[in-house]
Amino acid sequence: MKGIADTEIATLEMAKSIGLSTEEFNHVCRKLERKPNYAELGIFSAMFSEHCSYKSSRRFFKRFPTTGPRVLQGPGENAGVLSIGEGWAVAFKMESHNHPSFIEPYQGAATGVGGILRDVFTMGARPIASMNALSFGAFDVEKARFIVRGVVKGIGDYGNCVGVPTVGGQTFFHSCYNRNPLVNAFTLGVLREDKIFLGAASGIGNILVYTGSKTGRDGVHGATMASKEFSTDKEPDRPTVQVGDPFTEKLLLEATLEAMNLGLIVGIQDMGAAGLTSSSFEMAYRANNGLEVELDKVPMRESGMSAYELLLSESQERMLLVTEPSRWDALKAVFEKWDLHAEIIGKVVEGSRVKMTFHGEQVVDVPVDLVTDPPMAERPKQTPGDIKQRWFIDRNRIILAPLDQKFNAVFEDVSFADPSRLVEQYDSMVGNRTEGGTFDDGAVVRVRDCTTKTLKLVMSADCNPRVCWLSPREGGRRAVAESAINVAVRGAEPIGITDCLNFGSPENPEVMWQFEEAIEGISEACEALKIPVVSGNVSFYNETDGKPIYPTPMIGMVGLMEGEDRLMQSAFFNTQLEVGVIGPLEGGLGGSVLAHNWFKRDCGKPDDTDMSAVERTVKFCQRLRKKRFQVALHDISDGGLVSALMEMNFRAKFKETGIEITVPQQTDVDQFLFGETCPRLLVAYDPTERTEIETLANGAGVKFHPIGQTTDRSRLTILQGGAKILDLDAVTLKNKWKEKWTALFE
Amino acid sequence: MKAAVITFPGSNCDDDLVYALSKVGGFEIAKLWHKDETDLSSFDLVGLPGGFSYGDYLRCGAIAALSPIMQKVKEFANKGGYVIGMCNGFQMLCELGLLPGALAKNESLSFVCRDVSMKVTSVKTPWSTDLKEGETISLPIAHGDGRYIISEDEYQQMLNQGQIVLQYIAENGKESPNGSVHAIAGVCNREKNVFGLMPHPERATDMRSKDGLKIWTSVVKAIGEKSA
Amino acid sequence: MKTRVTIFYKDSVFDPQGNTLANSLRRVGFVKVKGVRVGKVIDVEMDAANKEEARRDLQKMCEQLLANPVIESFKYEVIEG
Amino acid sequence: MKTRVTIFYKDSVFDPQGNTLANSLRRVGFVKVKGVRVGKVIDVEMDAANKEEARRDLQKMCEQLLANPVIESFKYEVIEG
Ligand SMILES: Nc1ncnc2c1ncn2[C@@H]1O[C@H](COP(=O)(O)OP(=O)(O)O)[C@@H](O)[C@H]1O
Ligand SMILES: [Mg+2]
Repeated sequence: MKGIADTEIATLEMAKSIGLSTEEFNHVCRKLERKPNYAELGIFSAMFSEHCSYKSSRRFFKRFPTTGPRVLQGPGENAGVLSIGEGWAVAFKMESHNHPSFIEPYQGAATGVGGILRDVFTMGARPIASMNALSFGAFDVEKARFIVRGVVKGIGDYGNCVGVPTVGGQTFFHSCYNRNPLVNAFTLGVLREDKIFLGAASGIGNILVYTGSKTGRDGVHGATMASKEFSTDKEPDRPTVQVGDPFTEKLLLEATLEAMNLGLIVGIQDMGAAGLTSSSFEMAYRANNGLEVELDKVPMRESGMSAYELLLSESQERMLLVTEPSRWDALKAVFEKWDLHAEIIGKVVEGSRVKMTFHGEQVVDVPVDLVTDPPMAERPKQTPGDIKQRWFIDRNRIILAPLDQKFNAVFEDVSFADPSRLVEQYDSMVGNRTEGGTFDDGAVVRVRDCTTKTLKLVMSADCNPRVCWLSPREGGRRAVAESAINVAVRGAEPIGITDCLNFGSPENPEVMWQFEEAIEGISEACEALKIPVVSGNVSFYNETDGKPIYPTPMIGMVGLMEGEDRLMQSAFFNTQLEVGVIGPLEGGLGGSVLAHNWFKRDCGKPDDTDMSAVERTVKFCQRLRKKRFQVALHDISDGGLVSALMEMNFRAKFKETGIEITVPQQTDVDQFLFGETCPRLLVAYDPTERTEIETLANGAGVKFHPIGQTTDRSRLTILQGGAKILDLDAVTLKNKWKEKWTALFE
Repeated sequence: MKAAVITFPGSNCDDDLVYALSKVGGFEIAKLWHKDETDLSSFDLVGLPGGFSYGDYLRCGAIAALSPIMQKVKEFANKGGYVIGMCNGFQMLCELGLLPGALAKNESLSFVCRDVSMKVTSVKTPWSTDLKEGETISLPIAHGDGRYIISEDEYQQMLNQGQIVLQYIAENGKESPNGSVHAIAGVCNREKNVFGLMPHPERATDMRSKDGLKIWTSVVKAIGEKSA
Repeated sequence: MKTRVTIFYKDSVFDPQGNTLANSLRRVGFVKVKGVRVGKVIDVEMDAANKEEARRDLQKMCEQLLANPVIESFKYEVIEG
Repeated sequence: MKTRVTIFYKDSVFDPQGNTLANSLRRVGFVKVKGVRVGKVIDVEMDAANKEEARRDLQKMCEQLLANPVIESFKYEVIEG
């Protein structure tokens, strides 16, 4: 609100107009033993927002398994940290930038990448790989073009410029995201185990230093906005869009890592959501100290800014750090080398209050924990009344239809497409760490920084929103299972996850039900695989006019492998391979792509993932790699076996590759070809190796059935009882698959 | 042999270049900062790395071309020293005037990163003796502004002088991935001691393709011959 | 008819490119530079019946395609009839 | 002092952005559009003693940094003293 002085005593009306509830306002007044002034009110409004406070979600996080022998830092810091051996560790996290990307796709996505990079390098890690998981509305080229292009270009321009390769991700189209696209960005960095930096303002008498870009009025109240739903009839109050400056980010990255290396930093945190407010209060909170801040010292880009604006600005590429006074000159010199300005804006003091002055007046004086421990919200939950209807699937209408129609229903799905035109806009190789075969299942990045042993990281981001809507618990479970398998098919051991939980409004009891179920599913799956959740993010209020998105608990999985051997890839590597299924021959149609496109709605009850089978499958893949078999491996997920086969075929280097498979006896054709039960894999190998693979499968306790072979006839042929039930030209199919997304970018 | 790799604000392939050179072997590598005004005459090779110097703001490589160290690079090159610029480094060399032509926005208007095939047009340069004329090699590209522009007359002249080192091979019906005149991927100056190219030979020494190595072994040989 | 559209970020929106350029200009000796804003200029050649019509079209083009109203502001003019 | 520099590709250089914009404009109905060229506009705010000095500085800035003579041409003007 313009024209209100920082020191004006706040009223309930003011509080409500910036998003605080009556109870929250009263809580503040009671604890403060007075009414806050306007600047203080801004702090509470931002920090009590869903986005910053996690007030609806925090109590559920207890469910997550967060410990394990590799965990060096679990949830609660800017990023989670896992040990990878040899004294090295990885820090990673995923974060959403959904609302900003809807308002301005390019800048919204770009600043999302900037934010997650800062979260990782503030831990002391050099970012070496990013992924992004994107969910867009129905594929209507004219409407989708603006947003898809903007988002992709925003991610590319930012990540490319900073020089962190984008090596993976997920792209999904569905009408539930028509007005709420999701942009989830993941970054992983490497660091030494004993050089982890935390966001704590430790050491009484230490100085508080501001560096990076100057503060403008951009994004004042961004956090509150991310905690509201959109409505179509009313233009929301839009804060000034934040513009990303990847060049300054790169300077900040280098300067920060250099300063850390020289031992010049005690604690550090980026100014993300709720800017200076959240960074200062959180740093004070983590160290159990107080802070004194002189707001006049904050470098400003615009004139006439108020304390309120300085506190709530979300200008990008800014850092807050704490150091010893004796290090100041050296620290300043490092930042100046990188053309960055650093300024002392305050100091660490005893006690538990943050006090701030502006123009000689005290404008803020509040207890730290009053800001960082906001009242939690108890949200009611309720199972959707129509869940049974959602589970109904009219099998007869599928069974009786001709196979080619069913095939088309799956083939034509827009999410089944060659991602090249999109991913080629990302520099996937900068840093010289990326192995070939990126963008095919898990991405492989070499930890070149470790010279004593060859360590490779494999990453994958996964979530199947259709399954999540039909059964959020299975959705959560399957997101973990699928990402684990994506990592395993490259031969790695899954070691930990980060999550990005995208949901509708927590005030909707059905959304809260989805949320709790999804967390349960994720937790079950992690327990079964013995892997921890080390970081994450929640994005609520992804809904427009009361219509929530499908629950989308995105999982970022990290796997580890050692040694210098041949990589397992998913492409057929010659035309005389045998192909087999690992896992059950049939999969369920509930929540499948076939059901979606056939009935024009998502339906059916997704099969529960057998987590012990997932664990065995992961082991099987690792053994395959250890035995140095040359195989192509690919998981069966969206679109079933047929889609997986085509992908293996289309990714093959040689044009004429074809495939011929036979539906095994007593097997339901639809469930064989289009079922999506997890875990199922395809494996292709030289026929002479069949018995050994069989032995390995038996030993690992996974099922294995040969179903066909690759050919040099460039046809996709499916036989049943000796008769061809489908026989299509693979080159035509491949060209269509390649061209599907082209129009989005022209 | 001594190699200097210069870091500009926003360079992000400087470490990749250091890695590649260490892979090639035999180099003592110094990382220099763009504000250094070190005399370069003790070096055998100077590398201008890829990346986004100054965020690629205004024009790629334009602001970096005004960095203090660039006068030293010019002196070094004018005395016959070997200078290579990859991607952003190539853009800087054109902006500096050490190489002819200029690099403009890709015709597709998109950034493009992938492995591409190119043909070796001239082996009569210190950078390409280990390659075979007409041979096809694969190197990664990753750029948004790689459309090389030069007049037809200059092109002919450069071709005759053996200055056109690499040219993209048509793929998917497109003559080049960026719209370069005559699909040019890399060029030398008239004296051949300065080489600029959009592809990344420093990203092709081990994992993806090893074709980049030959560029480095070529110049190592040239350095050896020069000092012999 | 020759027309020209100029588009800049709105004044309230940070212009990183202009900022970096201003710093660079000062560094290479143009110390009197106080600030720089970088925008786009789009020259549109069209067959309009008259200036009025041209302006009407330009307004629509800017709104629909040329400018992004969330962060940019635009101006247009007919340069030559 | 407010000054403005405009920079375009030379006519001999293909302008893909202008080309794409012209096609898009025609596609969405502005059929009278004959051609589009896209350039950069750089507004430089400076403390020059007078217009003469400003112009001298602008000329130097363009030559040294703002434009690349191989592919671009530039113009500058003092907008407001
Ligand atoms: N869904 C989640 N699962 C696990 N940890 C979470 C989750 N959501 C948030 N966290 C943790 O809570 C902390 C605060 O998260 P967040 O507010 O997103 O960070 P930031 O302040 O950088 O935006 C982080 O350490 C994050 O890892
Ligand atoms: Mg953070």
